Amino acid sequence: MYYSKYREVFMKLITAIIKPDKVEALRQALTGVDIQGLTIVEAKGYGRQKGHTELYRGAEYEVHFLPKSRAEILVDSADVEKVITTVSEAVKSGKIGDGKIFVTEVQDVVRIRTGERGAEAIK
Amino acid sequence: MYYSKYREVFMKLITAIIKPDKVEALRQALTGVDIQGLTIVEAKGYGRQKGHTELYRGAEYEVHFLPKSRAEILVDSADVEKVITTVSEAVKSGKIGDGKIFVTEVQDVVRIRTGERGAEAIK
Amino acid sequence: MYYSKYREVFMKLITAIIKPDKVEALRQALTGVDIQGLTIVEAKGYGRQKGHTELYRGAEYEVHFLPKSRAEILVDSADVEKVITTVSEAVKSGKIGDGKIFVTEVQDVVRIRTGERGAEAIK
Amino acid sequence: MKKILTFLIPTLLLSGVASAEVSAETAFVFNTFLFVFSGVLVMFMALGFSMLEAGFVRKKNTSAILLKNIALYSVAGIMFYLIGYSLMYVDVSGWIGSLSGAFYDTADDLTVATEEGGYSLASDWFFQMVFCATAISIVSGACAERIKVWPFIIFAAFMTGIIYPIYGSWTWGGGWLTEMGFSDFAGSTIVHSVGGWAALTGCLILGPRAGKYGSDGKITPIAGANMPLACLGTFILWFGWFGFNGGSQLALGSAADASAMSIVVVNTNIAACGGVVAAIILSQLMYKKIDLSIALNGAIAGLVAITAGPDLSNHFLSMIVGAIGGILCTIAIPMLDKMKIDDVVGAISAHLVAGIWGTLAVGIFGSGDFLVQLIGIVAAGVLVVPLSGVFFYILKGTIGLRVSEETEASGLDKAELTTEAYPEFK
Amino acid sequence: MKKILTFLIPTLLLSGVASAEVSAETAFVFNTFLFVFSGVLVMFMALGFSMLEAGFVRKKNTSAILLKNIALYSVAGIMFYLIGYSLMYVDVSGWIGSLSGAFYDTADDLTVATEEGGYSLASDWFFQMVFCATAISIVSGACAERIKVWPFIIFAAFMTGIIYPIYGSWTWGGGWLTEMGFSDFAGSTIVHSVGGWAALTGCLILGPRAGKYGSDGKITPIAGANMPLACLGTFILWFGWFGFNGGSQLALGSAADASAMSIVVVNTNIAACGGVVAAIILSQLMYKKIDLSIALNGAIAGLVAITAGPDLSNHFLSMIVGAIGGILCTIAIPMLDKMKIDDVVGAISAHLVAGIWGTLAVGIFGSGDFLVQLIGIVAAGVLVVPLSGVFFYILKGTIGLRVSEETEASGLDKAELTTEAYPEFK
Amino acid sequence: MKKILTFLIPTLLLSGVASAEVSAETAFVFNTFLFVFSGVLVMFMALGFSMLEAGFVRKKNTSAILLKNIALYSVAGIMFYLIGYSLMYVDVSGWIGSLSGAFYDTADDLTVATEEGGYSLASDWFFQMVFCATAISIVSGACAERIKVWPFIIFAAFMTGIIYPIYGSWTWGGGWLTEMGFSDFAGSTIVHSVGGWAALTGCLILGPRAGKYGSDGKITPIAGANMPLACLGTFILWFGWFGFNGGSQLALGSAADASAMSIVVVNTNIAACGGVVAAIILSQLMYKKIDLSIALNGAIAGLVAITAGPDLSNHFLSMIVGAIGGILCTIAIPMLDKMKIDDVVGAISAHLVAGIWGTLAVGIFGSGDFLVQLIGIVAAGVLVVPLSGVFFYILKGTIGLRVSEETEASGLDKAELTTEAYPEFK
Ligand SMILES: Nc1ncnc2c1ncn2[C@@H]1O[C@H](COP(=O)(O)OP(=O)(O)O)[C@@H](O)[C@H]1O
Ligand SMILES: Nc1ncnc2c1ncn2[C@@H]1O[C@H](COP(=O)(O)OP(=O)(O)O)[C@@H](O)[C@H]1O
Ligand SMILES: Nc1ncnc2c1ncn2[C@@H]1O[C@H](COP(=O)(O)OP(=O)(O)O)[C@@H](O)[C@H]1O
Repeated sequence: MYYSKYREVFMKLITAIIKPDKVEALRQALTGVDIQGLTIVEAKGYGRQKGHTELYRGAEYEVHFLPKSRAEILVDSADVEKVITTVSEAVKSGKIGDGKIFVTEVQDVVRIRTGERGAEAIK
Repeated sequence: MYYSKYREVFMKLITAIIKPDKVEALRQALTGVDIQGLTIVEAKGYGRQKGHTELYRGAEYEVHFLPKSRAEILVDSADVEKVITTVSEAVKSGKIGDGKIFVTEVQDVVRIRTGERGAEAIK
Repeated sequence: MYYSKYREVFMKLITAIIKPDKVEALRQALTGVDIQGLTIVEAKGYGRQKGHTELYRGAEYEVHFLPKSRAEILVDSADVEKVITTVSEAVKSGKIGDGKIFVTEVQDVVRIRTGERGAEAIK
Repeated sequence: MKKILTFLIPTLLLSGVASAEVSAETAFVFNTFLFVFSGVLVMFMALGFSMLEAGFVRKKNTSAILLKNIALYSVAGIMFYLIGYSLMYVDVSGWIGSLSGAFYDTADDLTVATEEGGYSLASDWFFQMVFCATAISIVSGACAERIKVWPFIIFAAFMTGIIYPIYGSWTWGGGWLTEMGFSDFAGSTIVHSVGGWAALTGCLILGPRAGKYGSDGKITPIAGANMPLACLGTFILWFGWFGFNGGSQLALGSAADASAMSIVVVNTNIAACGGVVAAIILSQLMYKKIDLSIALNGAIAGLVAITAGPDLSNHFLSMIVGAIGGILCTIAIPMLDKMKIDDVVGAISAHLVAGIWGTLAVGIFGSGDFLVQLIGIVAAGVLVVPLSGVFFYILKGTIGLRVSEETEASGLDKAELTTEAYPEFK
Repeated sequence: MKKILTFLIPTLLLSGVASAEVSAETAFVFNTFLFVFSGVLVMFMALGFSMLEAGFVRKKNTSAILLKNIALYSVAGIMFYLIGYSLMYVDVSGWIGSLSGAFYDTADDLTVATEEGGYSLASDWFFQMVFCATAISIVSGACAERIKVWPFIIFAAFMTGIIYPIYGSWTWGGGWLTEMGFSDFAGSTIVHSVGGWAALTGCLILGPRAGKYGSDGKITPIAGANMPLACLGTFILWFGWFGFNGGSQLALGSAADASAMSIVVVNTNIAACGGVVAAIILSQLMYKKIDLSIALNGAIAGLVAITAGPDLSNHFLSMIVGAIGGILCTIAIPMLDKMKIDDVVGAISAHLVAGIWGTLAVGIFGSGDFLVQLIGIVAAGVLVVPLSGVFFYILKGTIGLRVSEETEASGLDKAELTTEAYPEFK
Repeated sequence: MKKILTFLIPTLLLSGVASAEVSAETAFVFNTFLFVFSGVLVMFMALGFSMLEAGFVRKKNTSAILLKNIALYSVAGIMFYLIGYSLMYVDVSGWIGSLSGAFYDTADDLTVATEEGGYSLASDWFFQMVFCATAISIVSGACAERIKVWPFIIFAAFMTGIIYPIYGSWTWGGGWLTEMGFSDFAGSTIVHSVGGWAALTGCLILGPRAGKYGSDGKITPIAGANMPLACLGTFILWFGWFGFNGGSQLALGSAADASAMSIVVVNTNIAACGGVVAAIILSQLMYKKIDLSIALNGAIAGLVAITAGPDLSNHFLSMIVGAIGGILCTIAIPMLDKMKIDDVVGAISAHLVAGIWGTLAVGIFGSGDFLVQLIGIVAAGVLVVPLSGVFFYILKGTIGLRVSEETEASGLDKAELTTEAYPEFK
């Protein structure tokens, strides 16, 4: 059984599924509120925004998935609402497919270089 | 041992590591049980299925990682078992390397477009 | 509604953001401590390590993101500290950008092939 | 470069003085060089096919299609040397040649009289060989992504050693079709339809790629992985076609020949232009968007169409012949899909359909007789389909023809070759 | 290969006996073949441009640029046939030709007298056509990633049917610039600057790509997606340029012509070498690192620069002309960026700037008069900029010229074509 | 195209009348055009090497290898002009030429007598230069992914200005090896082995790429990133080789020459076919799967092997010579790995090993003396290894030869160039 010293949980992981062309806006917005780290992964998403029909050599086919970027931001619990607001504002277009943000609990963080643990590791 | 009787958390994140050629089957199966959203990332996996030995220009080498797809599905807690069953059935071949499903708690979800929060955001 | 006080969780997900050229070292180190599974995704990261300025056709531009690999390891809770240490040692160079490890709670794991659940599924 | 033409002012016609003016040996050099030059261009078409096909398959089957292409060209070079050339051209009885010319001694290379249109036998051999290789190139693309590597290589040996040379002997070898007056300048039928028939046969016997046609009649297109390669291949083919058609003038030893070759080159080019423009406009009309892959096929179809008669005296007509080729090809592509014939690169539409059209066009606009042209076209199908079909079935029944489902899913590169095409590109 | 030269030992000079030694008809064949051979090489440059441009754009616009390239070449082939050639060469009044030579009958192909430098009209037509296509190729690259497909194709028709032929009639057609003594051997101005002026006009009217220039003057470079393709294209252009310049000797029917053509080929090559080396050194000095894309542009700039006078008798001078071309191009690239002129492939720097330099160089080192050269250069700009500008504005005001913001963000391939270039590559 | 051969019926032999029939000036034009045509094909091989090497390296080193290739060709063009050609061909003492021919005046271009096999000096210069560039192309591939860009460029200048010309003067320049009777038609040794020796020396001094050879003797193969590019490069080389070998007939001014060139072309082609087929079969036997990269090397090895004696009168023998080349190459690749010699593209196996074999083969099947051939081969090694070795060490001791560990890990493109090859492809 793993019990972190930091079991009262001071950190959250905020994951945002956004449109790929919003990554740079996201980064700038986060820097603006002093969040200095994130990790991006290319993804493809399926949701209400339903893809579209394409034609190739005369045959119709459906493209179900759309390109998305998946951003992860480790934050201090205190910053969660701030980050949600910042991310939402930075990437929102009001059109379907803007994406989701979800929050999960993080029990510990390690900065590999220094061995720092917990909230220290993301300062 | 999954019996979270704790019900203040209404959402879960189901992550499935599957074979890449099962993505379309997964999407169709989820649509069949009315789950209308998922996010896919290309991955490579290492597990019991041990990769294989290849020859290139006469030299042997081991390929340790195999291509996998990583699917994330945000669901209402009530749907967890249904989704686990649906995913399992859709992607199972019975052969080693079929992959894993794991469940984590989600504390909040935001639909960026509307600002809806919680379970509303994934309806 | 952010607090899960439910603590009988036996598995953890350890996520490590590392430099891409450390993936093979990571795999070998984990095998060495008998952890026989991981999933890798290509990522790009932004943190203290600030990217750099490039010149292309005479124009300067900033590269903000650096290539990273994102490794996920499902472990028994008992193995968390061992894995953190192993991963840290395997990938640490002491230079900025070595990356982060973070730990989250997992409520259930399924091995798709057999239907095994919980800690059994990652044995 | 300064060019002031005294255009269209008729002066002394050359034809009368021509043979007196170019010495026999000079003509020998010209003719020989034409074969070498054109042969080298046509050889380059092997690369054109390789790249076109590598662009149209999925990443996981790319190394396999490249290997098939370099192998087929190599096998063609050897088989046409060992038996093909001789079967096609030496002691042709009307229905087939003999093996008496195999292993010919290059000491005889200069023995063809130079008084009248002499040329080096070796240069001619080279030129004929690269045509033979073209025919089998057509098959590899159509059958891609599912035919096993070794059976394909064996089929290539049979095609270049036996099938192509037999039909060739009926036509260019001087056999019964030539005697009947069949006219196919550079091989719309002899090369392209023959290849196309074999491709069609292969596609039918192999069946479509997994997942392409749903049981409900729904078609799931499988997009080619790399359009720049497909475009590269198409332009290389176009480039090589100047040798294919231009060299088929077979002589450069007089002003009349040089002029005729130039006209062939211009017609070849403008037919391809017509094919491209027609395919672009038609794809826009049919699909509301331009389909690049169809535009590329249109170029090939235009080229194939003009190949039977690039000696038309009217360039405008050549443009029309090419444009109709492009249109037929554009229409044939979805039709084949409806018939569940899965041709990965559009080879049947571009080579067989346009090849038939081009051969008929010689009977309409050119010097050919329509009925004879039709007989020649049918003869190709009647010869090639059963011969290649039986051979494919023999392969199927013995070493197997199609890869396993798992191999198809994971790709031929991993299963049959050691080398993935793009190991680093995710 | 054994080569023992009796080097530099003057023997009998040929010039006296030349015309007596090559028969008129043999010369006709040589001249005609030179046009065909060179024309085929220049045709291949269409592929060079396609690949170069496909390498310099982003993945999402790759199919569109490929389509534009194969379309422009096809349209050029048709328009130059229907009207361009005739406007440029037939009954040139001094300011423009006529349409009387359109649809010429190939029956007249042999009618140009063979006594003096005869050649097949068809071969000449082919050679002239591929030059016309080159001019419009230059435009497609500069305006890439934002110009709509159909308006571009329509502009290509106007450029190859009207703009290029008019300027061509002033020069190679024998019009007023030729009478004044303007000297442009293979078209530094006639092809490359003309294309470059149209490219510049297009870039100005279209405006830069979204995101390239910040309001604060900051430039965000947009890197090309595929350097191997860009390098492939560059080498193909270099290869084709031997036909471009070598063929512009326009005759191969005597030892003097053959020798002159060889000198042209050597100068062409060494100028490109000079352009590359200069661009590499300069980019290293300016940026502390070598810029491959600039080295590739350097090759083109060297080639463009020598094109006006590749008949220089001094190879060393040719190297210098090419090197200066490479330097000017390397300097022009960031300067254009500072002026917010967004040229995706460096076409303006490599074709217009180096083309102007090369044309002037003929007035400095070669046989041309500096002032006349300047007049020719200015005349090109004065003709092409307004003509193409008005036409672009008409397109803009009617069917629109530039894609929408959304299309630009998501890529032209998805919006205007059915085919993504690399559907499987993430 | 209609072809009815009066095959194998000996008629009047030409050789007697040949010189009388082609006028001296016509022969001059033919010879000159052969050099230009072949030289252009060989120039294209620079692209072949670029693409082959770009396919065999990893993505992160792709721009660097492209830059090296365009730079080496440019440097070769300049150095061979400034000193190489003169050292190789002018006033050759037996051991080296002089600098007296540098900066030759093109006014003398026509001065070689036309009575007997005349040709333009410029055309010959061009043809010789592209051979010189080929030799250094071989080095870039072998030493890829770790040699610094600038030291490589400097080495290229030394190789093309000094090393290659010295050995060239011993052989084609008429020096002591030629006098001894050494026979190397188009340069199996003179170009390919010389390049191969320098490549071997470079690989030994540089050491292998990081991670390739484990301390436990385990080899970790490093797969090339892009097989279509490797295949493209191979086919372009094959295409260019028709100029390499065909042009090395050095004359086209008679029927005998044209015939001989044709035979060379056929032998060149069939040797490559043999090399491919042998490599495919052998890789299947050795590894249970076909290795595409080895098949591609097999084509090159077959071509290199036939290069010393492509004038064999027996095509079958040529096929065997090529096949043995392919086999030796296939065996040499893993052997070099066992010796921890890390040759990124297989250049040593394909150029040095097959080059030695081909040169010996002339002593076995052809006109050469086995012992003399051996002396020539050894002489190449004895000259090139120390000369290039010393020069590499000087570079190593001064500006450094190998990139740092970090640069090697992150890729040369980022460290030494501004341009990544595929910035958008993850
Ligand atoms: N239930 C879900 N689980 C995981 N990812 C989802 C889910 N629903 C949506 N997504 C992700 O969010 C993206 C946007 O969602 P979508 O429903 O299309 O638009 P919106 O968020 O504007 O309602 C999807 O493409 C997908 O990547
Ligand atoms: N402990 C683990 N942590 C993270 N991912 C794992 C773990 N074990 C397996 N995986 C992922 O699941 C995939 C399949 O697992 P594997 O053990 O090969 O087969 P199976 O699930 O059938 O037993 C692996 O390739 C890897 O991506
Ligand atoms: N707050 C964060 N949230 C998510 N990922 C982060 C965060 N901070 C850093 N990272 C990831 O870790 C990588 C390394 O972090 P960085 O701050 O550059 O160096 P270090 O971990 O050595 O301090 C980053 O490139 C990024 O991918």
